[in-house]
Amino acid sequence: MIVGANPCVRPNPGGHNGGRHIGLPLQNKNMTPEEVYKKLQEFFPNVIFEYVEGAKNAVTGKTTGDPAILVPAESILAVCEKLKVADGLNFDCLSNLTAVDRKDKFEVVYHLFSYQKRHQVTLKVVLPREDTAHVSTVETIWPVANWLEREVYDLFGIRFDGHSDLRRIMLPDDWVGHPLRKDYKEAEDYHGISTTRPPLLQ
Amino acid sequence: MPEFRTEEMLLNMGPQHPSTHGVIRFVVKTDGEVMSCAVPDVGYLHRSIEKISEQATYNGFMPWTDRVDYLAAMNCNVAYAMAVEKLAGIEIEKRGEYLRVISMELNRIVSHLLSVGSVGMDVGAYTPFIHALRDREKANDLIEELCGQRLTYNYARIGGVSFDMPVGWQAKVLAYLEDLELLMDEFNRLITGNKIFIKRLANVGVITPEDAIAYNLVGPNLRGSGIKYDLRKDEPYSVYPELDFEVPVGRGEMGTLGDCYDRFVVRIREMDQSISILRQCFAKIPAGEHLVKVPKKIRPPVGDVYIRTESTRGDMGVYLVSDGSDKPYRVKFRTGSFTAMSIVEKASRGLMVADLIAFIANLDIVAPEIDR
Amino acid sequence: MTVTEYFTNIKDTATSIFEGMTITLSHLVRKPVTIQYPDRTPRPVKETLPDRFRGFLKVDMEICTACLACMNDCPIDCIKIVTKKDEALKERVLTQFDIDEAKCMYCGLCTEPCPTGAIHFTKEFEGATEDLSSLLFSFVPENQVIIPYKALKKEKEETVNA
Amino acid sequence: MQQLADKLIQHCALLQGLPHELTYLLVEIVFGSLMLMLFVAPFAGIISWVERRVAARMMDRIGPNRVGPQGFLQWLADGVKSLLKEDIVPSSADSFLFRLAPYLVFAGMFMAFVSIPFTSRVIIADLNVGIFYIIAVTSLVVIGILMSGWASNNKFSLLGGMRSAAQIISYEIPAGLAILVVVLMSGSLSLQEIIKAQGAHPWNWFIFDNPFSFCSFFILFISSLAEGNRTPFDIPEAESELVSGYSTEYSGMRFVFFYFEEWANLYLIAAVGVTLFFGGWQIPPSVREWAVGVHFVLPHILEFATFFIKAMSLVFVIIWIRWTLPRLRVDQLMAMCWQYLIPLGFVMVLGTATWIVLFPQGVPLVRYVLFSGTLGLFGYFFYRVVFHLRYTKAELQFNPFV
Repeated sequence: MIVGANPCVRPNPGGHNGGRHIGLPLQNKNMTPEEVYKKLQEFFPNVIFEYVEGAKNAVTGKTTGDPAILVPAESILAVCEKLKVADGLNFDCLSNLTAVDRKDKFEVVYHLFSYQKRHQVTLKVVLPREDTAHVSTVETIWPVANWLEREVYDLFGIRFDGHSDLRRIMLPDDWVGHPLRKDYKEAEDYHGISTTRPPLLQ
Repeated sequence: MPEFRTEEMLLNMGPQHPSTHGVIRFVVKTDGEVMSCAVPDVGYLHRSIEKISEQATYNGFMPWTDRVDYLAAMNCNVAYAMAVEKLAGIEIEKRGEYLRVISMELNRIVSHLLSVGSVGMDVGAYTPFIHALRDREKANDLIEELCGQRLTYNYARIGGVSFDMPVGWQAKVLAYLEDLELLMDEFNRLITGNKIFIKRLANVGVITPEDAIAYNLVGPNLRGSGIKYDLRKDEPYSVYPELDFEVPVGRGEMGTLGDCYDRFVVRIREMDQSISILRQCFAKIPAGEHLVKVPKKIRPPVGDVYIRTESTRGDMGVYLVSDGSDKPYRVKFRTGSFTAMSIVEKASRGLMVADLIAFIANLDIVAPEIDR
Repeated sequence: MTVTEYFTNIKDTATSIFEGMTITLSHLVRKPVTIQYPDRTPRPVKETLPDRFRGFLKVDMEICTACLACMNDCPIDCIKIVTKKDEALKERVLTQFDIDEAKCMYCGLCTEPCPTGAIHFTKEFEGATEDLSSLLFSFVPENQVIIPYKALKKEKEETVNA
Repeated sequence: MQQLADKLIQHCALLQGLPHELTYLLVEIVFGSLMLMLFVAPFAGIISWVERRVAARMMDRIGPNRVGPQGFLQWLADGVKSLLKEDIVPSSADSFLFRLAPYLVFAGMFMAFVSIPFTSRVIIADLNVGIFYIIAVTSLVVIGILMSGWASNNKFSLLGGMRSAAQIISYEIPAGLAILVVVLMSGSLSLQEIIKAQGAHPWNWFIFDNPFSFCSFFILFISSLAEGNRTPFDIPEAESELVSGYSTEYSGMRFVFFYFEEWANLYLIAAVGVTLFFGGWQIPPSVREWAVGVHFVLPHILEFATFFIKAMSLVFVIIWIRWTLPRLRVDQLMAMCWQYLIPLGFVMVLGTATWIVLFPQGVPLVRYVLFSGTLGLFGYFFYRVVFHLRYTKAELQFNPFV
């Protein structure tokens, strides 16, 4: 009698009912990145996009890496807006935003995903490798970008124009340098605390 | 009636606080008990794992992936291994895949047990927490027998897993699962159906499905908001397509859809599914090699790959960039706790101080996973 | 709140508390699961550990081939092996084999490539110490040299000769 | 107590020279201190051990078992440790209030022991407003807690203090209403009179007198839990939210005072409950006659044992509840008080008054039905306990001392 009062006690036949599948089932979706690229070029005839093939295995020749679409820095906001709202694209989720220091340039990488259409695309923005490197924020489109961009700012020093709260997130506010840059040198100490330990191995 | 003039108080919760689940700080603006907002401050556990990856070899980086999410190290191991395998074009044998799934699902049980237990503890029920830990320890023992460690497993390898199952291990796990089902029933009777507990969680910290997607919540937090999306089912990897299981979602049973209770119940039910997956795996596991031969120095082609796996805290993304050398050029972990944390500021408005604790516990945040 | 809800709330609270209390009471007569480490365990804890347990590293110098595979595979460089050509013996000898167990993260990557299983884990896990340097394990005694194990080579030669 | 003092004055020449009031005061002080040292302090300590052991077993652990036999002397070790600890007063705290607060908390609890009956004769002061006095002096605890919360100059402490004040003051109302029910039935405020108005047999206790008094007990019990800051009403301490609430900044001996109060308070809650609803020290008349025949102290021992066992059972229940339930939120706590307990309390008072008017002699049948109903509930309870043990195929160990 009392067991009935507890909703969660097994057997729980209703466990998988309810809830909603957003969008279509797996099999009827999917726009390949190449199709997304073509669609984008249609939407923005004046912007020069570039489609980069994924990495290929030297022996088998099979594509193993992800293809990407290079987007000029100045049009990233407009492109993202379009990608989110345009019918058939519906990239409603910013899965990941990060950056790569290529030594001669910065790459800001956006991994977009659509719950409605179940497809995925990688956007890349190439920035000059300077301390003043900056790109427009996409926080207004996907709120999650707020934190992801703060992380990129903190670890790479790339600024995001229009960001509402561009502070360091991982490191203390008075930290010098951006650790994920390839030329970053760790300071000897932080506020007088040594960052190294004498090695035991001689 | 004249308006009372009240003063806002700034409460600094953490970095050392009993229930911030690691070293996290919340700057809480409260008016009495009601908060106007809680601003999370993370980074106290930043160990620059992504920077370390630039100096380690592909194989040598594996132990660090344990430290990304110490409660679900197996899932991180496998996620990283899958990224490298995908980029390098390595295919692993079925037995290796099954062993990975077995270890990941066992790890999911371990992680969820701690999560649901600590929700109980944070709302003041200590006994269920200890009971959950008791059951978790037994699972830890099993994992220890499989791979030699209780927390930092380092079990997956590029090309499979490091060890095959020990003799008699399968029977032990199956016996444990039998026990676990009964003990989870007891756990549910003790706490999940408790009226006070329901009252504490229902209608608290409601995250709408739209918000959940906008803030990129993943895993049980996303499903708690009623969105039926599980990478194991919807974008299956490894041997998940061969396994039959359900995806539990929140239904707003005790209050609003997407409240803390929904997220809690999703985890409880996911454990049931994991138990079922484990049983199927043991029934289906084929003979074969657990580890395929891979070159000693792995050199994936120049390029990048982004893979997503369903870790216990949801969608764990690994972004791997290779420059053709034997060391990763860049590895980025996109973790569930990081995005879950970013919604705290928005979702905590108007909650009470006690609710914040329940809310954070329910998002199943693991501090090292946020900071990496 | 309707009247029914009001009384349902009271009823639900009472029944769920009743149920909860039966469970906690039932635990009073159950066997505790506590292991009273370290002094009141039925068997020493070390004996209860599984075979694959990763405790301190140990090197069996008699079968070490000085191939340096463990040193090269260690992700945090906590193993240091030095070899030199000994003029008197006319062969390569080990002069140093140190493991910094304070730095070791017990990942097991060094044991996997070892051709003879010389480097292996023990079940020793009690590493608490007041002095970090006591966790530096040296397997070659000071001012001595050890000749690496060459059985594999020998066996090969023998099979070739045969 | 006065008789005792009078006797002393008669027999002791030295005391005859003193004014009588001074003698009374001396006797009170001596007895008060004796009670503190011989009963309350060890009792609070032992309760802390019991609580830890019970909690441990409910969690499948063992609990303290190293100091003394089965860890029984753990409380002494903890006490001595706390005594030797550094006494810290935060630099920005209000030093005077910070130091004063623990004593107020302690005094509020300890003063109530004055009118708690142990046997039919052993009571420090059988006040004719006994129960009223207890309600009054325990309110002192609120001031102490609020003071400690404020004086600590710590926001967590302040929140804890405010929560505590709101909680204790609110819950005094349903507690008062439930006590009113007993006062209505017994027609007296004196605790000894209230006990004497009940019988030795369970069905003669006030709790089984009528359905309203039955419910009143639960209202009183819940309210006392809240007043004693016990789970599920431990929101002023709430480790997971407020670190340790009002006692966050305290250390050493002052910290012990708070916990001393908490555990001694357990006995107080139980003793009041037993006095009001469970027949206090009443033993059956036949047993009493037999005992008087053996030795004149024996009935007192039996009475004390009866009272103590009843009180300890209630203490156990309080501990047991703590390790079962989660904690309420502050608004739910208030809602529970104002929406549920207080309206129900009024219904119980009115119901009891009506019952007394309708059946001045009581209804034996109702008493028997309530009593047997409770027994039935216990039966079902133990059926469920056995069910859980069987369901999880638990390994049993009945020995409480592992």
